[in-house]
Amino acid sequence: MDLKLDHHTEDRLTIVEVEGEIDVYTAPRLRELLIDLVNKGNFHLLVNMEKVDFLDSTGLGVLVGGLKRVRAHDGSLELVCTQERILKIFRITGLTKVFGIYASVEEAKEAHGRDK
Amino acid sequence: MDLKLDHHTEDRLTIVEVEGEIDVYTAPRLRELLIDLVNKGNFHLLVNMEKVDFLDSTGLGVLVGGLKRVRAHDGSLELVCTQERILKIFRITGLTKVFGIYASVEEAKEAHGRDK
Amino acid sequence: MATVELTFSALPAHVRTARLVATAIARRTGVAEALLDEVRLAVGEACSRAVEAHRVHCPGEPIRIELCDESGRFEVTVTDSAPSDDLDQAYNDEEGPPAAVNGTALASLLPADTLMSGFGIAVIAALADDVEVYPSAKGLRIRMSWPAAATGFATA
Amino acid sequence: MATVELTFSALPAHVRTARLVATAIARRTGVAEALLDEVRLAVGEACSRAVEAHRVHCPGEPIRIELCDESGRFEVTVTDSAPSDDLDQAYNDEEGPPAAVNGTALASLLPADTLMSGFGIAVIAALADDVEVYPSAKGLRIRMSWPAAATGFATA
Ligand SMILES: Nc1ncnc2c1ncn2[C@@H]1O[C@H](COP(=O)(O)OP(=O)(O)O)[C@@H](O)[C@H]1O
Ligand SMILES: Nc1ncnc2c1ncn2[C@@H]1O[C@H](COP(=O)(O)OP(=O)(O)O)[C@@H](O)[C@H]1O
Repeated sequence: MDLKLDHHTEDRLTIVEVEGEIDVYTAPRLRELLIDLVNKGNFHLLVNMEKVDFLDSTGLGVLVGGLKRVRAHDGSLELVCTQERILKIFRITGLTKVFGIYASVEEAKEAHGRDK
Repeated sequence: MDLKLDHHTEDRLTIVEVEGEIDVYTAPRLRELLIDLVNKGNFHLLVNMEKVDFLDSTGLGVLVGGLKRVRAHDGSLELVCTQERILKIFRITGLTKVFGIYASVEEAKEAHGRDK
Repeated sequence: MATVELTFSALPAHVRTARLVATAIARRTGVAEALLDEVRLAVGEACSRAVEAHRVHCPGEPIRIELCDESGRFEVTVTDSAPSDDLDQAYNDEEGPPAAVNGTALASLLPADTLMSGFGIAVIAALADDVEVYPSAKGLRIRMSWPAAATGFATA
Repeated sequence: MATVELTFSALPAHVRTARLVATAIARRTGVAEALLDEVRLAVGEACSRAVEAHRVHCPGEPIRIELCDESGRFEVTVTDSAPSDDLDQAYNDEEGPPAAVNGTALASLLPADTLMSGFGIAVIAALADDVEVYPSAKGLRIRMSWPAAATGFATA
């Protein structure tokens, strides 16, 4: 139930794997990671939410914060998520319109490839 | 985590299958069952504790109460238990000396057969 | 008549405890399984909001959450002690409250990273079956409720 | 400094809530996995005892449990409001306290089915790393503690 974070870069796209609960308790760690990635010049981020059990508005805040940071560098922050309980939170808050949300890492990579 | 109770009689021995947590909340149901069995003339009881996740002193009280009832009819109340966390509670309270405790239903049935 | 009351200091870890308790009691009270996720999230939002507000304004004060079942409803009340005026102030220090949600323009309207309180309330409003918010000079009280089994706690 | 406090009415179901909270917080506070079973059982015993005592003497009064981490220990205090004298009285009404545990003679010494309070205290004493019992005219307070991680709650 704690947060596990992992990331790797494939062809200019940095995939961030998130597992566990993103809430007021763990969100600071995700924020640090996103800031760190951007500071190191990774401006195209794909956050895989498939193993996220719980997401609250603090977690949303961190994702939005990350989005703002990469946009300042003409970058992107997109999500992989098919879980209804998590999608619901993006829908409630209107954030489905703000984030690109894909059904799988592959789908996101393809879309990203086309954009380049 | 709630309590599931089941029982059947094989050759004068009534086997009570208990699953879940025996605590202050659920113990009354086990007590009722034991009283009911004794009232219906089942004086040799074997309580299978292998699927019990949690046992507290209220649960011990119910088992001791059952033992007193069957003894009033020259009966027996014995237990099947191999779980260390449950055995520990019998040990702490000195009740390992009060109850016959077996490693399996088969072992208990054999011992019971010899006693007859 | 609150049958369970939890008081905790303003630490993020305790929000998890509050979620855990609320979900467990909701289940026991007979709230439908399908609604338990909503209870967990809404209660978490209300408590996170309270913790963030306390950390800014009164880190030493405890936050209170009351849980009760009353005539077939599971009711949760979260009470904080952070003055509401200051909370508005905190918004102004950032980039204004994220009230209007309109598409891609949103991101720029949002407060930096933290204090998603406006979102929190939106989430609660969307998830709780019934919500009432009572702002006062002494703090905010959020009362939420969901349908539960008529018998509730008393069932043994 | 209690960092979490739970107050609940004298219902058996709430003992489960108390166990759940104590175990969750013990885990978070860094109590060793091997000790969590003991925390769950000891806290459950203390709360069951309090619930039984309240049901006999003061069913309307709430029971309080405080959980805190202080200098590397996880400490739990359960406070009831049932007068201790009456509790002795309750024993006398049954078959005397089950204090002496000596083999097969035990069963006949035990109170009928309920009020295994003497056992409860024995279990707590055996399981908690450190226990103190404070009887008073106003009720009983049981304080138990276990070793925890030095950093405790504050770690994020
Ligand atoms: N609905 C509930 N209300 C209060 N306590 C509960 C509830 N469900 C479980 N518990 C308690 O929490 C502890 C852990 O139970 P567990 O079976 O692990 O719960 P879960 O169903 O969440 O996995 C147990 O001691 C149990 O009695
Ligand atoms: N140690 C803890 N302290 C407080 N809350 C916890 C703790 N562990 C889990 N929780 C919270 O309880 C809820 C259920 O968590 P879960 O992962 O099901 O716990 P468990 O490990 O008992 O299965 C989650 O919202 C989680 O944040």
